[in-house]
Amino acid sequence: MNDVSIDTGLATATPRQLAWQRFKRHRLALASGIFLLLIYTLAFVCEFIVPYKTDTRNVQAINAPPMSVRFFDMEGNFHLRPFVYGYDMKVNDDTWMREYTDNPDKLYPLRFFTRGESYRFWGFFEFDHHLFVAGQGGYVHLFGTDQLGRDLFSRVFYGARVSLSIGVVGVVMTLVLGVLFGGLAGYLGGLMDRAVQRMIEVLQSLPTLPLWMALSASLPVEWSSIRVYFGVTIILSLFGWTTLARQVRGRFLALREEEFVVAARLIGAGKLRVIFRHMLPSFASHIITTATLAVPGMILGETALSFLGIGLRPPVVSWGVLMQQAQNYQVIVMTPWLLLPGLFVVLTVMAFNLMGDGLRDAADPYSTGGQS
Amino acid sequence: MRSYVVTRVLGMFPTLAFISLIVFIVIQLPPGDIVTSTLDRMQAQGVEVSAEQVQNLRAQYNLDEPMPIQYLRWAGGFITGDMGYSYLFARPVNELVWERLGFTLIITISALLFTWVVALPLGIYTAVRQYSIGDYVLTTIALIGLATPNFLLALILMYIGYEWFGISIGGLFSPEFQEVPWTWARLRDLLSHLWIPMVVVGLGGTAVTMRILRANLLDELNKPYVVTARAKGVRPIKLILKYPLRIAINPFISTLGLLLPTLISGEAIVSMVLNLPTTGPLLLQALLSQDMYLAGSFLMLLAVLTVVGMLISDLVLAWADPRIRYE
Amino acid sequence: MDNILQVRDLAVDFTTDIGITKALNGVSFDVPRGQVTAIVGESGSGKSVTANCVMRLIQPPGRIVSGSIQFSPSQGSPFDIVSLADKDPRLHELRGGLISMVFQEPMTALSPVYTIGNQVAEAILCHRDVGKAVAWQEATEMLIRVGIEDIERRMFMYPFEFSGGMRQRVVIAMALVCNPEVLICDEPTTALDVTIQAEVLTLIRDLQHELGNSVLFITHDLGVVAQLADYVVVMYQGRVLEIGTVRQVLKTPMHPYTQGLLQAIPGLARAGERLATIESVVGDADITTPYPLVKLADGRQVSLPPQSTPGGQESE
Amino acid sequence: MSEVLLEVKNLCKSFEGVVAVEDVTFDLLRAETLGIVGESGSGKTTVARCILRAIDPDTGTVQFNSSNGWVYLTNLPHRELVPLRREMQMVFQDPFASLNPRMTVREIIEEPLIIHGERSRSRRLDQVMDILDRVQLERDSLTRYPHAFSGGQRQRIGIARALVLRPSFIVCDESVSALDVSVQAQIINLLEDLQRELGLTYLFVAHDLSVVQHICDRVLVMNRGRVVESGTVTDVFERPQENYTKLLLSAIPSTDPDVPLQPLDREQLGI
Repeated sequence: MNDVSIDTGLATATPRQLAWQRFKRHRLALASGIFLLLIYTLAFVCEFIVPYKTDTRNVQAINAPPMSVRFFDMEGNFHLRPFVYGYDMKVNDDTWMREYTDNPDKLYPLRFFTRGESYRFWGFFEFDHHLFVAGQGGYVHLFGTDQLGRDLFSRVFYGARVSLSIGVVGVVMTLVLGVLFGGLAGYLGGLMDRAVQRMIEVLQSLPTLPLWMALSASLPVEWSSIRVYFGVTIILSLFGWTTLARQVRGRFLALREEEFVVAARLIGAGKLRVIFRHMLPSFASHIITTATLAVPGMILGETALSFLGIGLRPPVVSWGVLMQQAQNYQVIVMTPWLLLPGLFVVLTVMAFNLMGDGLRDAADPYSTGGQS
Repeated sequence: MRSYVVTRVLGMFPTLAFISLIVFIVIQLPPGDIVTSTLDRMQAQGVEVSAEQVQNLRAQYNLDEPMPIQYLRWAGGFITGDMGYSYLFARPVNELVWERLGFTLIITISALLFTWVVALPLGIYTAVRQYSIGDYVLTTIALIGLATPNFLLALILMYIGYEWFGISIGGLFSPEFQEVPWTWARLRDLLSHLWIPMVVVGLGGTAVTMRILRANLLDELNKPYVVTARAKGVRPIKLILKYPLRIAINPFISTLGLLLPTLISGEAIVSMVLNLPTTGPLLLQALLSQDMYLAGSFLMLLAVLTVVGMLISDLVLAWADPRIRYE
Repeated sequence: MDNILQVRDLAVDFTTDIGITKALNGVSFDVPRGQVTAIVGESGSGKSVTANCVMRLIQPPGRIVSGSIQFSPSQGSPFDIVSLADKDPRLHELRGGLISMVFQEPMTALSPVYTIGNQVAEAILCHRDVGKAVAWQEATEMLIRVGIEDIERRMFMYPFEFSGGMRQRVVIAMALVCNPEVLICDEPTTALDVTIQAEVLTLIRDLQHELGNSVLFITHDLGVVAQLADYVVVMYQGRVLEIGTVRQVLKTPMHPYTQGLLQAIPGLARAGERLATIESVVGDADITTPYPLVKLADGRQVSLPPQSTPGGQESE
Repeated sequence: MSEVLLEVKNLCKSFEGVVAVEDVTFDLLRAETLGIVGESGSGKTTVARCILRAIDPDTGTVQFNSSNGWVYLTNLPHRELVPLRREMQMVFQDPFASLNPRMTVREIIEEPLIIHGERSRSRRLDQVMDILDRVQLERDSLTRYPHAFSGGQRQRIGIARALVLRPSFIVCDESVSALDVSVQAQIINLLEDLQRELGLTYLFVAHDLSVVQHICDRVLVMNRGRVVESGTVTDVFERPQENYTKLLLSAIPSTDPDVPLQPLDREQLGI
């Protein structure tokens, strides 16, 4: 208790501003946050971002490798407008495989913010502008194509919309369950507390994936895509809430004894006021952190289930569904770019973990509050 | 200590009873049952089945009894070691389960050992050399390891194995050892195949464990008892090993139990990618064809495995931490 | 004169997010051999930092910027503790061997997972080439000496089975078991109840008389100072304000801060009156200015107000 | 003059089977300061918290002489306690933990007024300003958060929050024991000034005997949940009757080097 106040700049800063300052110091966490913001935005407007729809097939390019965007052509001439080369396909006589090379005669310039395939944005209104399309009747496949000639770049971003949203929707459900049960256990105590504790113990001692598998397998085949989507999300959150509930319960019990909470009760504050004005703000930051760290689990869960063929099913496109195409090593050896959705999974999950770490450090109001 | 062990062991049984109920409900969830799926198959082949035959079939599988009876029959059988009959394979579940469970256990335990052997020294290193280049490199690798779904890792290893070394990775045995009785040669063959699933399954856990250990150790490093020991003149390496590590390892032991469900989950999916003869692929098959006894027994056995694993980790923790032992 | 420790111009910085805090700002004082020297000050005065410097326990973000601590053991040549390399064998010999330390929190100063016997005997094994049996035997004797009863059983018990006062006795035994030349006590009784504090203080006083080692005692409690110390160093905001014998400092304090501190203590003598505060005593004067340290004829350092500096004395 | 404000009778409280307070009985007079001293685990804090119903006692009664006559605090449902909170408040020990870190000083001091139905913003602000002056805090403190203050300043904020409702009775639960001596002196002076100006009654819980000696009129000595001795400060401190009190007093180190510490022996006293 040093009897010297901190310099005035910090003195009037709100706890939230202080937390933001601390968060900004974590460069990696900040970068992750920006990355996530970017990829969520792209996924949100993916119809516009990508040149094709998920089921558009290019029969000239079956299992074609990724293209590179160029400014210099093969003669070394500079082009102001970036372009791609079309494919030159040849069937290998020994292996019967299609092999693609760049075709210098098919030079397709990229045109930006221009008309292409028409689509219904979020299924609502018809539109046909895209961020970029290939000009001169050509095609562009930045990530290559699959065995049906569908553009992987387009599918990855459509898949991002599904996979990323499943993470968030799942976490919201987890939050509801976790805060509800944790709060009830912490606030009511006694029998309720014991029941919830027992439930958590049982759920935590089950191997999740096999159980997810069993539950997913029970989703009726005839269900629509949207119902399967929510079915899978519910399954994922059904076993994920236990960690959060434990934390909420623990924080609840600890906070109930905090002096400032006792002080609030003693000035006559009612239960609701104590909970919402004094207790919830104190662990909201913890809840946000936990939620951030829980999103990756959801994304990984969806990916795993869909990969096994018991989660989301085509024609829905998600990262897991996309990975399903790369299930054995023959496919991977021939078309390794089909693993690209995996890269997005890894990057996203890493970003969530890093941001969660940064949030956790920033959440503690006194971590650099001026005491030793 | 003895009373702790007794209460802990006794407490396991209600948990298992609960779990069996959950498992039973889960496997009853899919619409239809083995009879309807058999009927579908028969009808697809053009065989007509009369209502009477259906009734007989149901009676034969005890599917006409009320649910609680079915549950008790299943659970009771489970306790006496009779896990029912797999319709899919037309064999008793017992025959199908044990060998596969054995392999699951081998992979899980070796992955656990791998996790510890790798995570322990690296976790200590990253904590003691906080913010060094080594810390950054290892922490980054751990982060990537944490973010990589293990089936993706398996796929990548397969790709690397084929592209760079020209070998096909997968299975637990070479073809010539696939269906022969156990010999030393077969065991060696198993070990030469085992390392890949071990690494793949264990890597995610290793990353988690390393991060937890690092965080725990950093928490402990400046605790008063460590300062006291340093002031007492305990030499640096012994100081770390004897004081903060001993305490940092305690929560770590209890996460060991929680690691098991994760490892078993990872094993299930990796086995499908690598085509290993373990419980995972069979469970999936059983689930898809609604072979209820087979799927239920697998789920239940995996659950028993984790509950026992958690019990062991709790007992080890009690042994390691006198504060628990003496309560 | 015979000083076992001579601290000169010690400066320590702590680098935090807000900026650099000068925890110590040119601290100089002596610890005479075989006597009890107390450093007294309020929180933030730097008294604990000073103690940690002597043991070289300052860890990042803290850093010893400058200064020296000359240590003169009864055998061997004197050396400067500050300039010892981290791997210098003398540093290891110093910690726990020549100088040992008792900390504030008896509840957390012992590892909860090892027995009392183990932790006390370890101190011996760290510094002397003796077998485990000998170490155990000597640990037992030391624990008896600090007043632990029922020793055969207690040696095998864990710290959490002991009360706070008992634990502090164990920590003291652990510190004394290698017969160090200097014992540093960092607020060893602050966390204890007043009755237990009295027992522990008596114990430290008796052991010091008996063993004759030098004691550096850190505290914020002037009562404790009065009962235990021969010499007193008054610290405030990283500086030494006043030095003198316990009677000089407590009965005829010269520095206004020390005067304020003494008058701020509540007690029956002034019941009903308003307590003096530092501000009311010091007024507008700058209390961070230390009085110059002066070496007296007998070699002791004391501080004197500027106007009364005796001519001819070599000032520090 | 010596009107009774509070009457505690046969108060008992156990936590999970461990007795914390056993059969505690005493009266508190208006405008006096009653101290409760004891070592850790003596039950002194539990008594204080039971009186304000921060904890519900097991048995026993607490009667309070409120502005509407005598009430039994112990029987009252929590809902009916709310209006009484205007008249009795608490100042806590830990100046760091007792203030909500997410509220500004203004929000902290204003909250009791809001709860007790003061609707006018300007009247609330006036009262907050007034109390701020009384506890000698700068007016520009209002928009700051607790993290910007030192321990002593925070304790002033805590006192302001307790006083803003103009209570007649304040429980000080180790309110100065976490403070440095120089800051402690300021807070003690402040508490005494406020008592004179506002006619406050204090129940002062502390383990530091010299603080109690300075500030209190009467004192209760507690040991293991029971009151072992009570009386005026002068009587208890100068002519202690009970062995436990003698033990406590003998353990205080004097700041005079010529008065040696000679603590009594627990076993010889038979405690």
